[in-house]
Amino acid sequence: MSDPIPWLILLPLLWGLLSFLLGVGRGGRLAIVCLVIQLALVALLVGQVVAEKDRYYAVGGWSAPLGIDLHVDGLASVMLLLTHVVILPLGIYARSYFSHNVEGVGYFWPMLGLLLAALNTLFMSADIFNIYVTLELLGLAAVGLVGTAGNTRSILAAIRYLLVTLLGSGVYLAGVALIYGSYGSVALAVLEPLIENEVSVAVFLAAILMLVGLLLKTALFPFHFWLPSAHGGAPTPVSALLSALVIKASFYLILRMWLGLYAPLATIQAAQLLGGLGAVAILWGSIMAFNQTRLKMLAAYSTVAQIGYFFLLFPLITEVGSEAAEIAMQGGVIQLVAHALAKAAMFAAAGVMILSMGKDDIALLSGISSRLPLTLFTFALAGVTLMGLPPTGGFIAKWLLISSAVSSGQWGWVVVMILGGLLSAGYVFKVLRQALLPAAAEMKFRPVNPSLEWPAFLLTFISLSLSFASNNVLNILGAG
Amino acid sequence: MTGALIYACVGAALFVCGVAGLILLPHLLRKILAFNIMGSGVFLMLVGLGQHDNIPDPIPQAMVLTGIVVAVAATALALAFVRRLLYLTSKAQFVANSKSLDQTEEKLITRERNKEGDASK
Amino acid sequence: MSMKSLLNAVVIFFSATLGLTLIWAILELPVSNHIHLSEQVLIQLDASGVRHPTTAVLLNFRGFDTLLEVMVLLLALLGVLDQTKKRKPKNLSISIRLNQPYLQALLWSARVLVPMMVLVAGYLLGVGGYQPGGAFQAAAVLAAAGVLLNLSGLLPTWREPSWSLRLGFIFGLLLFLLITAMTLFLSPGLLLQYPITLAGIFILIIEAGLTLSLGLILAGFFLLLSDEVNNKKADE
Amino acid sequence: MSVNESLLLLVLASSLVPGVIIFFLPESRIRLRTLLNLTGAILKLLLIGYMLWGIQHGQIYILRYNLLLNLELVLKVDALAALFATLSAALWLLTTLYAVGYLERSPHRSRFFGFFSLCVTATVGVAMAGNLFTFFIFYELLTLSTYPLVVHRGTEAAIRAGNIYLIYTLSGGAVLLVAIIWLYSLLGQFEFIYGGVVAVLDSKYSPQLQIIFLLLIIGLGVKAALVPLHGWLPQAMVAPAPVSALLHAVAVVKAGAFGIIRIVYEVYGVEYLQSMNLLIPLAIAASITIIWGSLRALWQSDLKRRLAYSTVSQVSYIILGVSLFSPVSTIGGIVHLVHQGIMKITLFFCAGNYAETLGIHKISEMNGVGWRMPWTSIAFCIAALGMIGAPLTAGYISKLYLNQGAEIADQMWASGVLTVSSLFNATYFLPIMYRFWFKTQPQTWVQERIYARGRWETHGLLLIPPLVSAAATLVAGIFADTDWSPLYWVKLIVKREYLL
Repeated sequence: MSDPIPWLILLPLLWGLLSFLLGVGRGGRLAIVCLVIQLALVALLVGQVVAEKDRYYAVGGWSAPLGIDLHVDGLASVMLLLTHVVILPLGIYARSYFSHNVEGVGYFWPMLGLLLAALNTLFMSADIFNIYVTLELLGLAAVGLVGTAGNTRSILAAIRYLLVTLLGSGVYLAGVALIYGSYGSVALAVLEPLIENEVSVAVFLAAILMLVGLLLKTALFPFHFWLPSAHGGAPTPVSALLSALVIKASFYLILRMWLGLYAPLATIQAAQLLGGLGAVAILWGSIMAFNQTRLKMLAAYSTVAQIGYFFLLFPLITEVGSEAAEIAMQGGVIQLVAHALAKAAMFAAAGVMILSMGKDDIALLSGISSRLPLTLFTFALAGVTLMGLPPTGGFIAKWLLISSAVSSGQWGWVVVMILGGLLSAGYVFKVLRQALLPAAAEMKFRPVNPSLEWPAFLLTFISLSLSFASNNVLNILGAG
Repeated sequence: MTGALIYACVGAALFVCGVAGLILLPHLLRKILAFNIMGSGVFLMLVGLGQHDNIPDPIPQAMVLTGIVVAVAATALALAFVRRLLYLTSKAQFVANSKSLDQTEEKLITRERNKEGDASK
Repeated sequence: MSMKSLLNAVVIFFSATLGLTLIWAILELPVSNHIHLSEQVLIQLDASGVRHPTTAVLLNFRGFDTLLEVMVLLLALLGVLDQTKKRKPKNLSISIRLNQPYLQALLWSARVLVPMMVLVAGYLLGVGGYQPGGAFQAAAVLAAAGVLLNLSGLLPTWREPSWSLRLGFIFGLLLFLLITAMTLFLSPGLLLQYPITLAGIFILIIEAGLTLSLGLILAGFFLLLSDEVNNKKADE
Repeated sequence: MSVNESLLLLVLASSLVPGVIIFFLPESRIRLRTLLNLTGAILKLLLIGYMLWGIQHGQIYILRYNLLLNLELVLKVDALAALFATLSAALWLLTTLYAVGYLERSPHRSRFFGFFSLCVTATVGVAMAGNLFTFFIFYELLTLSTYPLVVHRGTEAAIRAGNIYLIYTLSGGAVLLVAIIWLYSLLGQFEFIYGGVVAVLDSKYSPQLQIIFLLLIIGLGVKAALVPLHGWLPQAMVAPAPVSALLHAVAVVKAGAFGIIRIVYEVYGVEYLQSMNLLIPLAIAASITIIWGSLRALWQSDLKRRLAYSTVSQVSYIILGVSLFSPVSTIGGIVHLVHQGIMKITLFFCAGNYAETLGIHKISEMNGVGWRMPWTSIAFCIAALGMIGAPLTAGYISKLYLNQGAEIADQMWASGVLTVSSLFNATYFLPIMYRFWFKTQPQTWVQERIYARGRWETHGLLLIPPLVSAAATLVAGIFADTDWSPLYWVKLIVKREYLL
């Protein structure tokens, strides 16, 4: 009863169902109340993890391998906390956004509830088949949300996204089948000790299949093709949600399996390959972002580039000294957190500006600096986080990552990270520059409700405070 | 090689056929069918691989049941999208360039406006 | 064009390689260091509340998967609803026209078959405890009955679902969820841990609720997307 | 948190808080905005003044915040920090007054003053940073908060200048970041200490340390406008006059120079650099910059651009001073940090006055302007003479010490560089002065403003700041020997830096 773990799964499902009962577009207030409760639950859970190390939870009382285990360690705690910290302001934002009634809200709230349940379960699950189910739940919720706008662009994006996510989970499931065939279990706790350096073809293949499936969902170059249309074409609160959190879920799984289940197979070559793809993603995403004329597409391509940045983590944690690996891990996690907050804020701010301009066009931004100073400030600060400049969490992450790369002598990745930061400055300043220009005479800005501006600002504010509280995040991370 | 492994091998073959079809076939309905073939292949693999000692293993069977339900759900969602797309663009394929997309969008908006105008009369 | 055929070739090559490797891997599979879960299932079967091992896995040992899986179905329904909401009725050129004698045959078979299908569904639900069957199978049959009724024009296509229909959609899911939540308050207090004495009855309640709701949802996939069947006069 | 610790935060907050509030003020709240600005500026000056007094009386101002396990934010006010902070704070006050008058009728004032305050916060942060990590944070903050000021006018030229500014400073920042992280990975955590910290490392690290030093100088050299990294500075002159005055004559370029001082004396240690033969290359780079900047200044027809190239040249005096390995030249270099700031800001104020009052930007348009705007022109002439190094001005003191230092260090070529540069200075300033007073006024000026016909030659708020700073130029020169002059303070610093 007093344990927060089951409630983190049941509560979002419950309010999801209830808001469906309430009808189309309803349920926002219920959702926000429940999100507050969930945030408290997560805080409680994180407190427990910090106090008493990892938490295991045997669902149904049948522990692995018969039943399904949940496992909350430091990394999972950070992700859970991050999810709820991001989603609460976004929820408030979404309520206000949909009240402006620009794009159909549809069944946004029920889908959000189910999506959140999927995320929470995914972060905690220690069972690769259960993870498959959460991946499907997450994927379908995300696709459904993308489709709520209902115009051609978003339907096309949704179909493409759906097919990719199904392909991804299908391939993942094939890997699960091979693992079950090899070991007769799908529980991580059972499997981890069984996988050794020398594995059978089946297990090796399973690792590759699961990795590819998750990479498809994470949209690492060259699997990124579906992302810009899906993230750029969805209603703004959905874009923010997808870029900030949904992408992170599959990345989290890759990281988790890299460090845990498949650690014996995680060779330096594989790490270099992932890092190399990440480097290409940074380059390609940044250039494409720079060439966009629409604000949301720019932010979406920026996500492509930032995903590349995450994958630079792998060469830094594989077969290097334990100290360098630990620093890199810390940097990588802060990078995840900072990016989630910043990207959510960036999309939210972009949404406010688009509402005010009436059209998604960067060229129309001139003069917005005096109309929406707070929103522009939000956007700018989010951009600074992406560039990895002080005083943001992005900077702390970059500092740690570069420190680790320097101390393990991987200078190539140092150069990539530095270039990545500079390239992101290119597209962020493209927007800021336009916004600082004097307004065109014929431009009319529509007034915007402050309840849209403030949640977006809150997200960047949290991201800013993160740079001063990174120690706390790392404490949680280290608790596992 | 036990009999159960034949199912797994056939499953593997179906799986790769599905994957290739999902990537290569242009028509969306075919893509959806390919996805279902892929799914069936995986389910066969799961059941076939689970049956090591020729005793039916209930765990993969339950998993496959779960998987089938998920596949049904995904198929339904995909079909709903495709029908919507068919209504919007009269095509069940991806539209390649975004310019033509904008044009169809505008056409659609005028069409809906005209309809509303008709209705109000 | 050559680009495209190149892509085709590459994809086919990769798929073929993957297929062959998969088959190779399957044939090479070691039989050792294998955990025999099916034995554990049989050992614990008595504590599960049902007698059929697959049902035990589905609703007890791995009941958590099932809880999430029915939510996947609901999600698909939400997506479908979102897409039909914006659809103007009768905007598709496809329409089903039936000649009078065939229509009569369809109507007749629907009237005869649907009650039988409902019976079969009830049977499947009941036997789930000890032999193949259960909520999903029953729900599929129920949904098929709905599709048949719709095709024969006896049941109208669903538009924006009413409050009661929405309740029907989620009734079983909500029931499942509430029972799950209830387990947290019962004696062992773990999520989805049924007290041994109550496990059987809990599972039956859940299955019954799911049969109804999943039947509605599955039928909804068809009934929400289908066009109005014009069965009054074929020549109209 | 002790009183001294909170003082440090207060110093930062005194410009940060007004800045943030100002962002959200509507354009029309002129009085409140001015009040906030002036309160902040005066408060900051008072706080720093109090700390100056405290340092002389042996108080220690240091604040540490543990950001990560091995990463501390350190704010520290030592004698050197106090010098730069005082300069920034005093000139901020002057420039704020000036800017209030200058921007009286222009749009986006809230944005302007908001970022202006942020810049000052960043500059003071640079001054007070107690380790390289903290230094870097404020250094980059300075880059970010000056960008909107550079593009403030929103014209084609401003946008282009902004792009160039960003490319230069962000790349420089990136190089600096790599160098700092590298240094951290060798040394662990460290703070600025008199005499430097790297000497503790084994000699096998010397090649690495040499590369790091090069990277550090490149990174800082962008802002300090070392040739060939100076390209952004003349471009950035499209910004409004107060921006050019404070930021490009004082804050930004000095942040670079100040960083180099910290690196040379308190990270590497001047003895260590000398033993590694790293000082001479730095001195040569500075000399090339001095000559090149002066040369280019000769060819500029636009007054502000000529001043910009003059800045390029003059900032490297500081670097030359610190790289000559003699306490006396160090005194000359560091005191020039202050003197050049005062003199250059005067010149920019005056250039702004001409542009704002009479609409003249080109030197060729300035015939007889001395009789039309006598006060502005007198201020200009005092500062220009100071730049040349005429006796009784602050510039004389700097050059005196630099020359002596070069002699003591037995680097007579440096003294030659200074002489050549002074000659160039004279060549590009004296003709302007000649034009001011000995050419006849034109019938009409390019674009004369209404208030130019008032009681004063121009807006009162535009006139006071240059007069004050021109007076300061004289005072710092004439009373250099008293124990409240910048020179006295710098001698105190140098005594500590050389561990004398």
